Amino acid sequence: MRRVKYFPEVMEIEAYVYTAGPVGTKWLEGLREGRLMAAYCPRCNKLFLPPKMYCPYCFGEVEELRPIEPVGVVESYTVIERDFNGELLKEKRVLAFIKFPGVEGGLVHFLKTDKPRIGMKVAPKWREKRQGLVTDIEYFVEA
Amino acid sequence: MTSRNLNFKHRVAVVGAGLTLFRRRLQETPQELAWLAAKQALEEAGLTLKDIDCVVIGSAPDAFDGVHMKGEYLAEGAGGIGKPVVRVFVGGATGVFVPIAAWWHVASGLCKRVLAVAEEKMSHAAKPHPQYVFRYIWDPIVEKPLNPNLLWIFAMEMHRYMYKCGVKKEDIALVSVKNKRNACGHPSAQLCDPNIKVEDVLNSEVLVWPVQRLDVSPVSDGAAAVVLASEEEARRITDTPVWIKGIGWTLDTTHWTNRDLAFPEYVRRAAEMAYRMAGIDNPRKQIDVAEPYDPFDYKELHHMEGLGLARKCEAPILTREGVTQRDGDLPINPSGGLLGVGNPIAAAGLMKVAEIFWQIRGEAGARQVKKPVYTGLAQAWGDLMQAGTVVVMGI
Amino acid sequence: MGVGWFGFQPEVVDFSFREMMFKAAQRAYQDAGGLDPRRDVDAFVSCQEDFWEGIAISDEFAPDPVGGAMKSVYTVTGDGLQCVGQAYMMIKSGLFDVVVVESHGKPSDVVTLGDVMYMATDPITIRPLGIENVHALAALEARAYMAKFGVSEEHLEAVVEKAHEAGAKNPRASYASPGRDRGATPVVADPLREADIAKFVDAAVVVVLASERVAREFNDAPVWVEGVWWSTEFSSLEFHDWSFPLHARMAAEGAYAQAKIADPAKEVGFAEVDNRYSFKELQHIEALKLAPRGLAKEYLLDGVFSPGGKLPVNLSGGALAEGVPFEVHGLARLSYAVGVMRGDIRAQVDKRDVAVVHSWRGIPTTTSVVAVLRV
Amino acid sequence: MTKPRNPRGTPYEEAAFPVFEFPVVGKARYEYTTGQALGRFLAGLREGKILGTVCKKCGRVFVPPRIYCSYCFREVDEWVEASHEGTVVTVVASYIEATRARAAEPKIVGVIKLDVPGFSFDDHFFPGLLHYICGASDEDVKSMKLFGARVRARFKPPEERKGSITDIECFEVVRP
Repeated sequence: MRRVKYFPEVMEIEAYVYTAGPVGTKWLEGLREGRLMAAYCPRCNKLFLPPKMYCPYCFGEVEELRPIEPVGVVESYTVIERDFNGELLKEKRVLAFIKFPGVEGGLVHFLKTDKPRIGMKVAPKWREKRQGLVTDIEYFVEA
Repeated sequence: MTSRNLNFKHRVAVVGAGLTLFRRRLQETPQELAWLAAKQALEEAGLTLKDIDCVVIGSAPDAFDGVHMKGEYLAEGAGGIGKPVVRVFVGGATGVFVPIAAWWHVASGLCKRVLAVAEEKMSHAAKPHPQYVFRYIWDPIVEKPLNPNLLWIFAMEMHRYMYKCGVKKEDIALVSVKNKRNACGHPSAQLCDPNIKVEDVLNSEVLVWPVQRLDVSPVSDGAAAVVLASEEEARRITDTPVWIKGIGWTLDTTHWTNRDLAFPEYVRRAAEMAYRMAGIDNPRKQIDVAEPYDPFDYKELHHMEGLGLARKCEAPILTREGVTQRDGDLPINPSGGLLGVGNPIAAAGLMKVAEIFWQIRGEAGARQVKKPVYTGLAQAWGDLMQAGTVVVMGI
Repeated sequence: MGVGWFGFQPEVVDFSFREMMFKAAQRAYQDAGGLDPRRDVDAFVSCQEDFWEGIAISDEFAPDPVGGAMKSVYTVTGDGLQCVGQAYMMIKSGLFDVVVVESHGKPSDVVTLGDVMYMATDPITIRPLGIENVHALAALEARAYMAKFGVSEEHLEAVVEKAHEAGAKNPRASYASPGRDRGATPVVADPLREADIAKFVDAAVVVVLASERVAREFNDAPVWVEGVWWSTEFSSLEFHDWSFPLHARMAAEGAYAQAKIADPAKEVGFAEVDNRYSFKELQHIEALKLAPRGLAKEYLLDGVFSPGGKLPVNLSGGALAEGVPFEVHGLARLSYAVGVMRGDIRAQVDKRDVAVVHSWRGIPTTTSVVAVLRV
Repeated sequence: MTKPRNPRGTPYEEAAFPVFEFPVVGKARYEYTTGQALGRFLAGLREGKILGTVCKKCGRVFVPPRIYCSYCFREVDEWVEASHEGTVVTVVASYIEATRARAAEPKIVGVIKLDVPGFSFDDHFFPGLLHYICGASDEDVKSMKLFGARVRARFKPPEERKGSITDIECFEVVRP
């Protein structure tokens, strides 16, 4: 009698629906309008990204978002050549962590450039059709 | 564990508790729900996050919130920023396990003030329905291919209990009625119904006989938090600390199709452990108020018997006689329980601990039980009907 | 008091995860001096994550294979060393004498591992980007660290080379291939090449911890946990320090304080640290204060961390040679260190009495655990 | 003063604001290693047998089988073939699907305590399986008539079996 060695299964539902919370929702609405904002904590007098309804530095409540200059600085980047399974990507993709002057935190996003470098100034390339997601910014380009 | 040294280094107290609303859908992110509860607990204790040494998180399956490594994700909202954070997990029993784990954080002397937070956001698993997620709790090889619904196992346990004890659905429905009415005094409650009657439960949609819709607690989003402190710290923080007197938990075998479901032996063992530590030998007399886990109405009865608050098959009788009402001799689930306040899984368990805390401090307002409260108990249950967690608290 | 392991093969075909747990537990109880878990153990802790298992509420399956049915068993969703931390507290509380720590991982059962790992990222700020390879997030850390501290690919090469050399002497290091040429492996997400990224492995490890009183009853040569601490920096990667693992530093400071170690670089004999990415070994060496910040690269080239060096790091080869068995990783580091300290494993190290072990939970977490062991 | 004071949260019914919908179809796929015990159990089903393991120390029989005794913490001693017949220990009637949608017809499911020649079992520990019960109605569930009923496994024809618990179609009532 040969043992049955494997049993296939999927752990899935159709879809998760995530909400962004009161502050995050306002932030996403800003993106939809093509505006980049950061959360503002009045106690710490700090702006931070990504926004949350609490301040990660003093744990107090955060309600306000303030527009920021949409020009960031590349703090680190990588050129992705292969996917998780080791297959070559059709097109190399540049992923970066982008900081904004005077703002704590930052954004992880794609860059469109052949010559990424740390310290490079970048600005968002907005999509025509926006729906209130971080991908309303298609990628960042050199500013 | 009879030979154990029960003179612990540090007595442990609860000094603050906080809750969010419990609702079918909340807009806040899981991190933000955890923050809302944590913030309220800290404020009640008069502390800030700086005062907290360690954080303990409790949350049930990652598959609800839809975040893998949910403990890592929640840490920030739960106050785990540059701090030791651990997430403990015993399925549905997690909520009451959170203060158990927090207890040894303090009792070991390694942490002085601990923030314990439980969160669940079931609404994320929106399509097709959060209940679908429960499909993945079954044995993936010998059970899941039968395409089960979670309610099956509970219906099987309920039916076995009814069969062995000769309990009628009418008697079980009384629990649902009591808890949904009790919930009207709870500011977080999702399902308060001051006018609900036994007939409403008996006429509600039949899901998996003998379980009908009003026999079951709802799908909920929510969070809860408590602050624990060592004796020295607790005395500094408040004049009315509530002591954790006993902790206990047990996991029965995974193979639930191999054992009798009529009596929750695992709850009995868990309770024995907690009672031994708390010096309780007659729980029916020594426990003034209890919050046994009630995701289903029969479960309250089942757990009362497991906890030794009623003899086997006696809980339905006590319920019928009104003993378990808020003004009764043994108030059970004065908060409104999961059936009334809602069931964001881990958060619901910790809500019960918060309720006992407030009952002992006399701060439950409209929900305050009539008899004086010196000692209370919270209990939760989970996994494949195999986990029991118990905390005994007192002044 | 006792350690047992099973697996450490890229794919354990013949045994289910439960059977692997059982086998590891049997060995651990034997190793602890013939412990009967049904009688002698007060509590059991299992370290695992639902999505690794493909089972929601996977702690359901924890009790039976380790002898814990109808006993006090629970799960920590964390690295195995975090379970050791919990067991340490439980024993210190005075309520428990013997606590068993278990962790198992069966990555070979997960068909869509990359997708599962990606599900740990933030659903609002990162998930919608659809990043093709989660290792890219580690690559961001790698570049930030390398740029800040002047670490070059030559240093990463040295880490990889050392791991495979050391791993060649470790029978459970399935991936050890001495002489592996890092430069010949393809770039995955620069600066990380294939050889910089540890592969996954199936394994189970069970560790028995006991209070001093009981440990001496069962075992004449126990290894003592002198300190264990863990720390989470931020949940959101955006807030954390991309260039240095502060979480590992905080965890190390806590563990050293408990163990009363003032100068780790002098007092620690050898270390087993997380190197699931080559650059992480250097970072973690510095975070654990075994080298000043930014200098691990030089010490490395000087041979300080090599087998037979002044302060050998990852005599086992670490995750690069053994693979990452999910949350078992920390216990893999611990069990190897215990083997070396007891002399069961012959390794090139002079000072075997004090060891430090470390684990990180991998991308996208900012959680580390550090334990100090002494004989 | 009623605690909790002003618990917070922002309830909503329909998401009318930006949300992120993340399809998870196919994203978490697994190939479970069945292992020694269940591997052989499934192979047995394919051949029309219900197999279990025996711990001689305590005399327990495990169906579904495992290679260890959950109670004595030792390896089991031998394999045993359970009878196709057993007794219903608990039973329910499901009117809903796993998705929570209403089912077209109620499904009867229960736990079956299996007979194993040469062994006898009490109510506290027994070899048992979860499965469908056929040849009974939801009324038989409600009247509790099915408790204690004798049932027999109805296997699929050999060519349709694939080494799964579903190789048994259901347990058919043979004597109420």
